[in-house]
Amino acid sequence: MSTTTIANEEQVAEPGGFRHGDYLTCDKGWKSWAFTLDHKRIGVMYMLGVVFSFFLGGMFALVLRMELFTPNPTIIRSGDTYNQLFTLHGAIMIFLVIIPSIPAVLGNFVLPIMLGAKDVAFPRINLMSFHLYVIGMVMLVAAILSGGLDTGWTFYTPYSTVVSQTSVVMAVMGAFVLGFSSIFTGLNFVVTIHKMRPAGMTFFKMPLFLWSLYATAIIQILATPVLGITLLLIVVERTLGFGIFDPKMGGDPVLFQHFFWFYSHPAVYIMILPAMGVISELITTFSRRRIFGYSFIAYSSVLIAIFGFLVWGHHLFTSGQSPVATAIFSILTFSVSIPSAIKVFNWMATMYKGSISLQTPMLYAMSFLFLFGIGGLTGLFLGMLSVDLHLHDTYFVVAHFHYVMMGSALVGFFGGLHFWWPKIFGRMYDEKWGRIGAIGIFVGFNTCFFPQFIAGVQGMPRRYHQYEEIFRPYMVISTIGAFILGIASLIVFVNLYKSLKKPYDAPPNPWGGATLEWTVTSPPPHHNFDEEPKIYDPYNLEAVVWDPETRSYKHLEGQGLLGDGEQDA
Amino acid sequence: MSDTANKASPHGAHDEHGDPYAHIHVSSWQTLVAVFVALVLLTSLTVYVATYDIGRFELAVAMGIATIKCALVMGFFMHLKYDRALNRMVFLGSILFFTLFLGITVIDLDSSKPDIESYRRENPVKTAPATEESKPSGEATKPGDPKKSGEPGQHQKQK
Amino acid sequence: MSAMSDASHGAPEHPEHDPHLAHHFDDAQQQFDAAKMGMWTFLVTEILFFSGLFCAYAVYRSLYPDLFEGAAKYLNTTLGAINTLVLLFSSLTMAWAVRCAQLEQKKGLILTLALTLACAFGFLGIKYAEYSHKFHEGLLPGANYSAALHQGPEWLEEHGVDIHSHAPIPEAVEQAALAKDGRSYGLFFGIYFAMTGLHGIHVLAGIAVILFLLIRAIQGRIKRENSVIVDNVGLYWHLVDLIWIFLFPLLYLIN
Amino acid sequence: MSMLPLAMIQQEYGEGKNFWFHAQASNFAHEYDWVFYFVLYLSTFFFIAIVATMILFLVKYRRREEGEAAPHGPSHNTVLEITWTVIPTILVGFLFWFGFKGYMSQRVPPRDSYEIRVRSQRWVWSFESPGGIQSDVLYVPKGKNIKLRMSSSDVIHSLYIPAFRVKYDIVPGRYTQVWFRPTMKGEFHLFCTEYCGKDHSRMTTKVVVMDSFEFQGQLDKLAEEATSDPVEYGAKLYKSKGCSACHTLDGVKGQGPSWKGLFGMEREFSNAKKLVVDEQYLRESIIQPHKKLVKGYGAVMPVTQLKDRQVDALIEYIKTVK
Repeated sequence: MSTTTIANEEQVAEPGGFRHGDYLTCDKGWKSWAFTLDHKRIGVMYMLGVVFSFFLGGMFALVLRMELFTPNPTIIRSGDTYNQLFTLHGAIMIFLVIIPSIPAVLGNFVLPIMLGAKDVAFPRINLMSFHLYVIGMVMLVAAILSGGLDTGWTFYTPYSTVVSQTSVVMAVMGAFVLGFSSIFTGLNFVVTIHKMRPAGMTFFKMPLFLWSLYATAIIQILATPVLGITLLLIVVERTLGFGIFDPKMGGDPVLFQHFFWFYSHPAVYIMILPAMGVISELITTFSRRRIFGYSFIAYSSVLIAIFGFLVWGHHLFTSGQSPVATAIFSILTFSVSIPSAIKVFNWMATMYKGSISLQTPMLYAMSFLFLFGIGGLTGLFLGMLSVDLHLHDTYFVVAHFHYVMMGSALVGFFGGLHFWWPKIFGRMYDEKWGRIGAIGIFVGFNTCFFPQFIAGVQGMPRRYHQYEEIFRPYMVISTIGAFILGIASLIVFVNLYKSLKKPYDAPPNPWGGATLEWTVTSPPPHHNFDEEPKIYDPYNLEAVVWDPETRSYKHLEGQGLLGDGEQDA
Repeated sequence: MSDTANKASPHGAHDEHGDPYAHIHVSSWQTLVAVFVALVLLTSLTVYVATYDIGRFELAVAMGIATIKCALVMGFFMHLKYDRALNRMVFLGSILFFTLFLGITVIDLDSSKPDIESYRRENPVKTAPATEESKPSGEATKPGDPKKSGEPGQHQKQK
Repeated sequence: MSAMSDASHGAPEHPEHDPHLAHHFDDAQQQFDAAKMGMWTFLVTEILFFSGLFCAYAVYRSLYPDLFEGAAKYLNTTLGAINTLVLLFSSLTMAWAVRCAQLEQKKGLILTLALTLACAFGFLGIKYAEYSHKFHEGLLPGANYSAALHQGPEWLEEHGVDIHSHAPIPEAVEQAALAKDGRSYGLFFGIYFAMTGLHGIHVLAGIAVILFLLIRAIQGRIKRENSVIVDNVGLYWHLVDLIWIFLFPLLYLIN
Repeated sequence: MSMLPLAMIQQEYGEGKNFWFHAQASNFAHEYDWVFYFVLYLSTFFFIAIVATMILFLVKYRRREEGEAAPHGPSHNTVLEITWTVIPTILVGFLFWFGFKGYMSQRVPPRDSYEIRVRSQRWVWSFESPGGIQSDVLYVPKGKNIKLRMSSSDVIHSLYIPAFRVKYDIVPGRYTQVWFRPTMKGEFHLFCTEYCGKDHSRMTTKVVVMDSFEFQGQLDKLAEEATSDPVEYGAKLYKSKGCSACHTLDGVKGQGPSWKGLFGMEREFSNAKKLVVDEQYLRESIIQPHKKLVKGYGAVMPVTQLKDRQVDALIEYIKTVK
């Protein structure tokens, strides 16, 4: 495998119509991006969409936090405006940022290369998935411009169907389209992982990131359609008055909640599972140790995916769900905590006796362990039936899911982004500012959300525009934290953006990863591999050694190969 | 029932002739027609059974027949009988999650029945909800029913 | 995992010039397997898409059995049964079309696809008749359930509804169109229109893809090598049929 | 309902209040807090253990030189894996049991409970004692089992009394219930915790716990109030029944038309018909708000559960708004 650090600049036309060179420069013009079938380019475009949406949703969050600095209305005068802002913050962050973040951005980019395949199984469907994402994003933004949305991202009926005066139909159709985008990504990943693995790359030799993407894809395929039908029913209720969830017609709002959470609880695992996969890669690479308990981590991903389907009812503990169902869901909810704990313990064990380097991605990984620890353990409170009766729909819940969804999933995404950034763009970012950004996010995040746990236990309900004086101290600290978080995010992305100004300077393997994407050039060639890839053991880090000459790691000749290749070596 | 109408083997590795499309399975037309006849007969049966009042087994019988029809279509028309085990698993998996979703939801709402029924009993609706508003004629503003509107609560009767 | 065996073949000398093989696949079998698995996975999403409606149906039928019994009387069982047979026949022709495509019988393929298409239109035609009848009677979903029958004989006469052609007898109309507690049948018709409407949209989509196949078949562009498209469209069409197999007894055959 | 007079509620944060919790003002509070602390200490223990191990490893096994060779170490240990699977499983089993027990005791009200009917609509609470006396503040006698039978006429609301540690959603189309036994005299917050629209955060009121003698006196006072001057009563209802959220008194257009000078005014409806506002029309609009919609307004007004006398009082009051 070539170890050139600078990619081919001259472009030589090939008989097949493809030009030589890396995937960034092989073709020019906006059409070569907008209609590309290359999974890497699709991943990069997804990244732009996700980062744009992250800042959009983040702006809404900062305005909200500013309003909550004082108990009574200040900058947002009307309750309606406040409601629209928190709804849009939630809807954008969930549908446009966290759900596509890791699978569609990092997964799309890395999955085929890690697997040793030339592309995903259905490149056209992959492109369509991205186009649907753009359409969905446009529709959501159109909904914001044409009357907003004030239903909460949960769209609870009958509020969303009979009462709300905002453009619910447009927003719901946007989310519907985004759902299809997510389904197509998942479908592609499942088929790719099943059918495109080269010789030697068996299921149990796959990198754990792929296992987690596989588990995620299963959820995307099985759960998202249910969201689709739920949203369609909202549309027909609003436009044609179907009445399936309208109590006046005999419909039942609790049924809607079952529908909604049958998707939206597993959706939490769509967000967190890929992040866990990223963390597995980060910890093993930066500890330079074979991952501890590979099969336990792999199985725990699949277990989480499956158990994740059985726990949706814990969002309904206080919603009029019957005690029978409530008890079942409580038991099952606790069962999800076991595989999560297994993962955490195995990550710790991987660090044991390692050679740990606290570079930026590893800082994010450690940050993940800390935040996921809090997010996961506070889940125990909410899973306990009696405790949940008091905490449900308070700021405790707000803090809990931010710890899991932002603190864990997004920090996982940031970690992954920094990890694969040199691979994606062929440039190294500034390490010092990278670390400052990571620490800033950690500090800002905890300052913002930890006080909310206390406010919640004290009884502050969520989605409150104005609140009682006693909650003021917590809200003030929280707002300060939100701004630290905002500034830190800005630092992170400015730092990453600045690296793009430089010429290519990233070696193929700057961190010492043993998975296949580190064996190709940075950025990778157009077809991922210039020749038939050699399939390496993703966790045999002893076969990867530092080469001071190229300031890069490389596989020792013929070592750490898998399957058929092993006999050749 | 081996219906391979040409030399292709059901599935698996390339055969000796090196035909790269040897994995394609072809069903015989006799099988297809036989399945169709069975489906028509089962449809008649389910319509016939429905004309009798068999009480609580009605749904079970209808669903039983539908499931058999479903199995026939899947097995032969959709070639699932000859397809890879993986595709069978994919399909069965979807049925499993379908059942979970439906099962738990029904269990829950079924046990909420008393709360819903007592509410409906104590808050009956006097007229069909839409009649006041979506009557095509403009009767709504006709000052002909003053007493009616004086009654407390058209939708929510006072206890 | 059967998938492992096919992946392990590797492809050192795959045929370079097979025009039906995409560049990122090793061989025809891998491409075929991927396409089939992709389609099956897509069908899974379809099944779960419909599962919501089945779930709503099950919940409300168990909550309000009388409402379902009363309302289902307004559906025409004969038309439902005929439509079932039409769809079953179209499934047969579709399955046959797959066989023709695999054996490269061009004429047979065109004929069977055309027959399938005709059945699909027939199904929608009958559905149209059923729908317009219901619109006319005011048997509409949810809040729009104006239940023309409920309006009493004068109203019906005024709007030119021939009450004698429909099931309920005139003196009982007031009660007939409402459930025991005075609530309307709107909920049932909400579910009815949601289920059959969504199914109808799938039939429309089916028509589009079968039409596409038919054009390709006439152009002679369907070969054994790419017959997997016909196979996959067939799988979709059979799923549409399967859903109807369940919808028919659930909606039309309630006693 | 505007913000509550906060000074009156300070008492809640006196006795029994600490860093985490409010006063323990109901029979559930004591046991609830015990369970909460149990999980809190358990989680804190595990959290500290994990973070301490993490920091220890980060320091002890830090990379000492660039390009260090990958160290060799264990990559699996089944005994260890089973240990850290089984121990958490047992622990969460206990947690489930504690939670389930507490939950069941909250869900099943004792037979001798004093039943108060709770009606909720955007964005007001209405409480009705068995004798039919209504109030917008929840008055309850100390030491008695109270059962709230709740319903909603528009969207989902949720009744939450932090000091009692009780909460339950109020779902339109069915009854839901909560029960508790107040153990401390005083005034406590009552929040709506299910998002219900514009004034969700103002859908708050208070619970007043009195001893049974005072409680009886309060009921008598409320009964008397209801039979006083209708205009005064109407003005009170205007605030307490939530009319004020949409209808202003100063001519400014809200979600509904202003009441200023309404009586005797000519209105144009969405179907282009016109009518002069009289008592007949007002009564109809209050009871069936969607029957005639004034041009330019949506069908947003909730159907209320007012009694005849209350409707009369409101009409009398509207007549006086000039």
